[in-house]
Amino acid sequence: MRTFIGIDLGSTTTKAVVIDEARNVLGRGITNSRSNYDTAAAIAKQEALVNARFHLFREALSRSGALNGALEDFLAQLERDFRLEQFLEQLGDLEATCLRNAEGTRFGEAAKGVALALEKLFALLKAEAPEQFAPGAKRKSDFFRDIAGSRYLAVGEQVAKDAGVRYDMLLNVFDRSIIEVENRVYGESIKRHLLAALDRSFGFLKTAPATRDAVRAPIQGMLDTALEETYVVGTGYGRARLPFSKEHVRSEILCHGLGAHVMFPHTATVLDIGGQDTKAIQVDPKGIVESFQMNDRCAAGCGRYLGYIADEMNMGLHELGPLAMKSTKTVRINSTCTVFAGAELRDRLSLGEKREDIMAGLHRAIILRAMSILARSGGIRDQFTFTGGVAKNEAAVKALMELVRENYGEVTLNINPDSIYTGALGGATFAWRAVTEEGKTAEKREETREKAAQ
Amino acid sequence: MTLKDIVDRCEALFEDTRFGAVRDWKAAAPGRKAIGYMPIYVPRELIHAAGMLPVGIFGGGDQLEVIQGDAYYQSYICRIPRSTLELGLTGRLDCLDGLLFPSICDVIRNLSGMWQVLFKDKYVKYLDLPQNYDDATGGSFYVREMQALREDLARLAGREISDAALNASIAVYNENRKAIRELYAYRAQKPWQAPTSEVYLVLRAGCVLPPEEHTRLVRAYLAAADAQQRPRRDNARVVLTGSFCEQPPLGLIKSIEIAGCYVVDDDFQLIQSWLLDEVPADGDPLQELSKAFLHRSASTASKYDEKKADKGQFLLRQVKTRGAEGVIFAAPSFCDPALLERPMLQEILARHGIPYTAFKYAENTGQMAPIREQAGTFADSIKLWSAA
Amino acid sequence: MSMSANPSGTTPVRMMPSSAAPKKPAAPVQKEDAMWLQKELVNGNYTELANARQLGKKVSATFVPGNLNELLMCFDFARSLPETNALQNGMRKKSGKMIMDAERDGHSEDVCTYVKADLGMMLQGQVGPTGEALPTPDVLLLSYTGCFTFMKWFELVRQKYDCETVMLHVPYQGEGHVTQSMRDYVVKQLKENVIPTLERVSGVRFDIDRLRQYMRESAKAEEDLVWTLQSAKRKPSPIDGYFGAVYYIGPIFTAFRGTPEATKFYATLRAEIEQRIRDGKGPITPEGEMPEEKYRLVVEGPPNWTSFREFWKMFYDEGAVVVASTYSKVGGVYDFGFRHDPDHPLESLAEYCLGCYTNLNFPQRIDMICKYMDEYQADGLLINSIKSCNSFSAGQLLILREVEKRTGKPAAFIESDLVDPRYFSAANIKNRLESYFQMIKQKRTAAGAH
Amino acid sequence: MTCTVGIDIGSGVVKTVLFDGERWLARRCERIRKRDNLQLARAGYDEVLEEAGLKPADVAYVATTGEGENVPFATGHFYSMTTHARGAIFLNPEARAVVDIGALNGRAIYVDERGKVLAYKMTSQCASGSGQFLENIARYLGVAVEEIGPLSQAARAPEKISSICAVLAETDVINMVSRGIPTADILKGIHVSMASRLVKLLKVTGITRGTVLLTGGLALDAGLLKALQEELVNEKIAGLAAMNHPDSIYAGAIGAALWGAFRHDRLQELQSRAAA
Ligand SMILES: Nc1ncnc2c1ncn2[C@@H]1O[C@H](COP(=O)(O)OP(=O)(O)O)[C@@H](O)[C@H]1O
Ligand SMILES: Nc1ncnc2c1ncn2[C@@H]1O[C@H](COP(=O)(O)OP(=O)(O)O)[C@@H](O)[C@H]1O
Ligand code: SF4
Ligand code: SF4
Ligand code: SF4
Repeated sequence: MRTFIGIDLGSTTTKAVVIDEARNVLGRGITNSRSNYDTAAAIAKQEALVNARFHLFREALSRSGALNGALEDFLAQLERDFRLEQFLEQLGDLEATCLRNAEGTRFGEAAKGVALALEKLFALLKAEAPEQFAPGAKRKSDFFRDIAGSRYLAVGEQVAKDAGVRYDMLLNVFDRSIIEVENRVYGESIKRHLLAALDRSFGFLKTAPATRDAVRAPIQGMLDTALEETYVVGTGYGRARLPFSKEHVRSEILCHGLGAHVMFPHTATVLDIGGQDTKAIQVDPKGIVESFQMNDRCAAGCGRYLGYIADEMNMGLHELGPLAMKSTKTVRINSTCTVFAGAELRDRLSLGEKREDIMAGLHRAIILRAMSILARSGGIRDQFTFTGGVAKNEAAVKALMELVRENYGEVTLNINPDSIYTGALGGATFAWRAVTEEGKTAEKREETREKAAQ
Repeated sequence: MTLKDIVDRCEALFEDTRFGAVRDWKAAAPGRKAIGYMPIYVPRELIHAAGMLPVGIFGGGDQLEVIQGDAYYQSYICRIPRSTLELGLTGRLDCLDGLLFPSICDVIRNLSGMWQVLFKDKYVKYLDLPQNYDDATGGSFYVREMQALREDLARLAGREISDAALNASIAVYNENRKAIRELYAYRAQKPWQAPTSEVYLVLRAGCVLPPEEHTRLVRAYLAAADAQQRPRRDNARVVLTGSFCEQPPLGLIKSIEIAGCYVVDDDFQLIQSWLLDEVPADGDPLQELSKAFLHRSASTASKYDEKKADKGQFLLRQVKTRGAEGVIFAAPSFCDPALLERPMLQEILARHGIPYTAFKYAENTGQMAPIREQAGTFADSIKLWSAA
Repeated sequence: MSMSANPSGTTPVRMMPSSAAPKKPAAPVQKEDAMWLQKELVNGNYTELANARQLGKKVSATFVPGNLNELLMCFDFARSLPETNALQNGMRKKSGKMIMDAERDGHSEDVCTYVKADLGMMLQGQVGPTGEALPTPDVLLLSYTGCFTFMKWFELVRQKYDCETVMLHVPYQGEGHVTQSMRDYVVKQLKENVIPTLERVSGVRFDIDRLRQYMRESAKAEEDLVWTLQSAKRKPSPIDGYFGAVYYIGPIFTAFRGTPEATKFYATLRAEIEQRIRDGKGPITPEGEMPEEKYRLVVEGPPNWTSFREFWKMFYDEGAVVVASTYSKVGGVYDFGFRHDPDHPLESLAEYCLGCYTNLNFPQRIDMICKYMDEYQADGLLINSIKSCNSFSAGQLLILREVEKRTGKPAAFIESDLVDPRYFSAANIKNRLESYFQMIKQKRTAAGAH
Repeated sequence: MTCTVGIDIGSGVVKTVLFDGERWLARRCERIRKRDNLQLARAGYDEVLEEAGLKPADVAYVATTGEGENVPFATGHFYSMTTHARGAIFLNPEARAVVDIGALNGRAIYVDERGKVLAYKMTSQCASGSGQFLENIARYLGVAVEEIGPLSQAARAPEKISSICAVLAETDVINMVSRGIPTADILKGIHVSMASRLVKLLKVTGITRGTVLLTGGLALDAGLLKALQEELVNEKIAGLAAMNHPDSIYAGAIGAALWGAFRHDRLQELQSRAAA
């Protein structure tokens, strides 16, 4: 089937969205942006295509009615098992890379001890992996680097102590190995993982053999259907580095405007807070951008700020919002300089302020900056759509709602759970338009490159 | 009133970004008007003589959340214009019937035009100040500027402003200036009795109170402060300079004191002390005000020094007469006048062997650790080596 | 802010000759004339400055906005313009080091980089942009039209070199017009302070008829300059009113206004543009003819000098032409009728100073831009906000809002600096410009569709 | 004997030293790593006493420095530039300038032969040249702190970081990695940027000749030292020679202990004078 893909190469995350000819969203994929933009784009796209297949399974299975009623549970389990398969492969890869990196003279006499400790450590990690993907388990992040990293650090401290090697050494091996592993594209193993996951799920859910076949057939069918990448549009901060020609690249402003319009057709004002920039965009009823403003060269108060704070607090990004929601008192934070965020935090803590109150203050400070950029672009008009990674953060959303009400009265605020994909959705829509409205075809050169990446 | 009452009252006035005191004053009698002014070199006597309340606007401090103001200013421009705009755009300055912008820098100058665009129904005046100090040239230009202001204010007030009324106002402000001079002299003598964080607040109350009341308040503070014995610390005596326009947060002033410095002279909100002595209250009032500005006013980075030899003389005099051991240059970030002036003054201090240190702030600076470290090291070096 | 006669830096010649369309070999002679003249003017000035001491000439320094070139010529000064030196050093990529040196000498990172580039040049031994040493000025004529930083700048120079300084305080048009009181004040200062000081320093007696004669020349050149800048009202525009205009305003904004050479330069320039119009050509760029005019813009704010070429390229690569700019008015606003008037020499000098772009108040600046948007049929306004320059930058975002509101045309905002290479982020600016152009295009397609 | 303790609470590390006059008795150095710095200070204090076999009553003066203004058992506090200056003179009596690179700010201090601070300058708010930044980038590049120096020294074509902002500089680095710039060249690039800032600070203090001693944790980073030495040559201030000392990280704590002793004597003297 023909698909249209948008890839948004952001400063912190890379997102991809796949849509079909009827402009239905088939799949979404995300990965952290990394040093190699090609890889990041390839991985995000691959994730989106995997996600699209799950979407197609759902459609096929609900048509066949093989699971009547248990479909959602089954698919959720299948997805978890699929992730687990992926995770285990990457973990194995990481182990091999770590061992290789621990060799040689770098650690001198300690090298042996480090290797032993690593084996011990990875055995533990593998053993606990299924637990992390069990139903209801909470993960710190969706990215391998973060999941594996946080467990590695947690388990590693004890292992190091027991093995009598320096914890620093284990950290060091991890730091240098993770980059190699996360830059690997596991395209060829998807099918294998899916089939393995299917067996796992059947086992876990104790599916009856007859049902197994009824389920396996449509899934196998879908796996064999080719997803044709009819047209790809790239956008985002790193778009200039995408291996696309100019024809296939759109400014992220246009993509965010259009994406928000597609999600919420009555959108007039769009706020996007990404990793390194904050954008305020005004769109007309057709999704066409009328004006936009971005933060100036200072990166204060953007998403990365939360990243620094999370590092400083030794927490996951997902956890910041919930902590701030516990606040009972407002602490005013004036500087949103990302670099000094940690210092400000320590300063406040030493003055006896509570962590949750400081966190709430930090979130408000970010949103205050965003409010200024919105005001710069012409203010907030009804309806107002909040997109970008920070829209996932409930404390940021709360602060935004308060400030919008204080400054503009009642305004409809749209937030889509998939708001981080807004730019990519806009890109995919542009791709669709290019083919269906402008009659364009993808360029040969690019097609072959895309294939190679797959 | 006890010392605490006075300081608390001043602090409440200082923290009130809605200018309740001004609103109350206007509500007390029908038809009263208030005219705001931005930093330094404003002949408040004219406003007072028109029967109006002069109100000093020094930005929003560190408690005001600035949204709209930031929408109009890039990150490399100082804070005071943006928080002032915020005050205006959020209706906090509705109690003012007009706003004066004296000529001290490009930022304030441009703000005057922005005010004209954004607040079309308010009286706005850009008050040019001569950089030529000849009575017949710069002086007559300044008198004409003041005359234009006088006529505008008369129109607003619906009555003429007579010379007699002006002279009476000059006398009122002479009293106020005198009280403030006494306060500064007292602090220089016993800085532990009148900490700068308090003196600052008392001074700041003068921005929103009628001058007569403020004079009484200053005197009351002086009496109360002197009546209470406070511990004297082993602190270094410093002159603080560069803060004539955008004001540092109170926490910063406190931090300097905590770090071991007694501020014995400063140029905070200079409007309160820019005229150095009495203005004759029995002559041609505009001429006298002009002469006072041209020949007997505090110098700042916004005023031209006619000769190389004039540069820094005012600061040197402050150091000498107040018995200071060093100078702290505390200027607002991105303040071109203060920051361009600084190297010249430093060179002169160095020539006279007067130690100095320098840092920048913003009215909403939240992090005091670097400030304490720099002020503290400065105090340490003066203290540890003073006897050596 | 200021101007240069030759901002193309070290390779000025590539500029104008490229206008010579390969197919029409007859035209280039005149164009090379203009170029040759301009280059000769600039180099001649630096040589004159370098040799001023030997020639027994006194040296003056003054600023571009509100410069009293005709008056200074009456006293035979060799004329230096520190802003021009700074920008020339910027284009030759020398300013970064000078700024760092000034900062090491105690200057704040926050303040105007023109000042720091100038002071940094002094610290490096006063070697000018062309490699010739510049003399210490004998007099600093401090007319601080439109900017307070000028005042500090010359105080700093005086502190270092102990030069004689003479202040000409030009009041600001706070209420949007020039009053008699302002005019009187400026004229009085000219008579009582400026002229006597210049006489004393130069040893030359003031001759008002000489002044009148220079002003007659000025007015002629001004006429041709205005014609050239206004030629951009045509579609397609034969010139670029920002990047290109920087070359055109060079002589008249600096040491040449009032000289017959300048008059000749502008006559030659005009003839050239007339030819371009006859040939139906668009502006020339460093890479040759501009193929198609896709976007017409008005620009507010000075350009960036350290990456001038790269910056310009971002425009012509996308087919964007600047049809009018406020920067091409910093050294004098002539397009609303003002000309130097030999019949009222001192009053006319006062009028000139009072009318410079940065001496206008905000309502005036906004009116002027809206007028340009309309008369030059622009698609939008672009603001290049300069970190250094409060005089331009403080409040530009209000200009943006108001112009958008009044004209209904989209505006965009980018940031850079004049001569500090640290503040030119090419990726950042390109990103915004691309988004802006794509937005205009999208709007246009949408408008065409209904 | 006059025993004094100096405690330097940094943003990354707590350093504690015990002195008897000018004689070094014990030392402790503990990374904070999200722990409570006041508790670490207390632990360090207890440990140095234990090592020297002393009781709290034997200590004449406990001096804090750094972020230690709130240590309840301290006798007095000195500000960090005061203490680094004194500590540097103790470690190397030739030192006339001290460059201290902490986790967030860099400082240049001009001192005389007695450790008196003549002038100083700190980096301002916007700083990508901080220790923290270097550490973040090293982690991103997969390099251990100890390896930074040797790697940087092996660089061939250092890639300069132009951004003034650490966030944007981080992106610069990511771009460099994607362009295939070797790790060594990136690290050296950061070192060069930091060195250029530090030399700028030094120049502002007005010093022109003598020994510059690096203090603080980054003093041990040989790559930074080398970059600094090169930058001094580049900037033609050959009169300054930069070096470090194996105990550089303790400079602040040492200075605190020594100033503590000085103040102790002074106070005693005043007391006896008051008694008389
Ligand atoms: N679950 C989450 N909770 C809170 N913040 C998040 C979450 N996920 C992402 N973010 C924030 O979103 C930012 C990335 O947003 P994104 O729109 O992807 O930016 P970019 O396009 O610049 O990469 C991160 O810096 C992070 O602060
Ligand atoms: N051998 C080393 N090489 C490079 N950096 C080091 C080394 N040892 C410690 N550091 C760095 O020194 C820093 C701590 O220095 P310190 O001066 O104690 O800072 P602070 O006083 O701010 O805690 C840490 O950020 C650490 O990364
Ligand atoms: S260091 Fe902080 S203040 Fe400076 S540009 Fe970066 S985020 Fe902004
Ligand atoms: S702080 Fe300085 S630059 Fe800002 S408005 Fe005041 S004088 Fe002008
Ligand atoms: S502030 Fe602007 S006008 Fe003034 S000297 Fe600097 S660049 Fe020129």
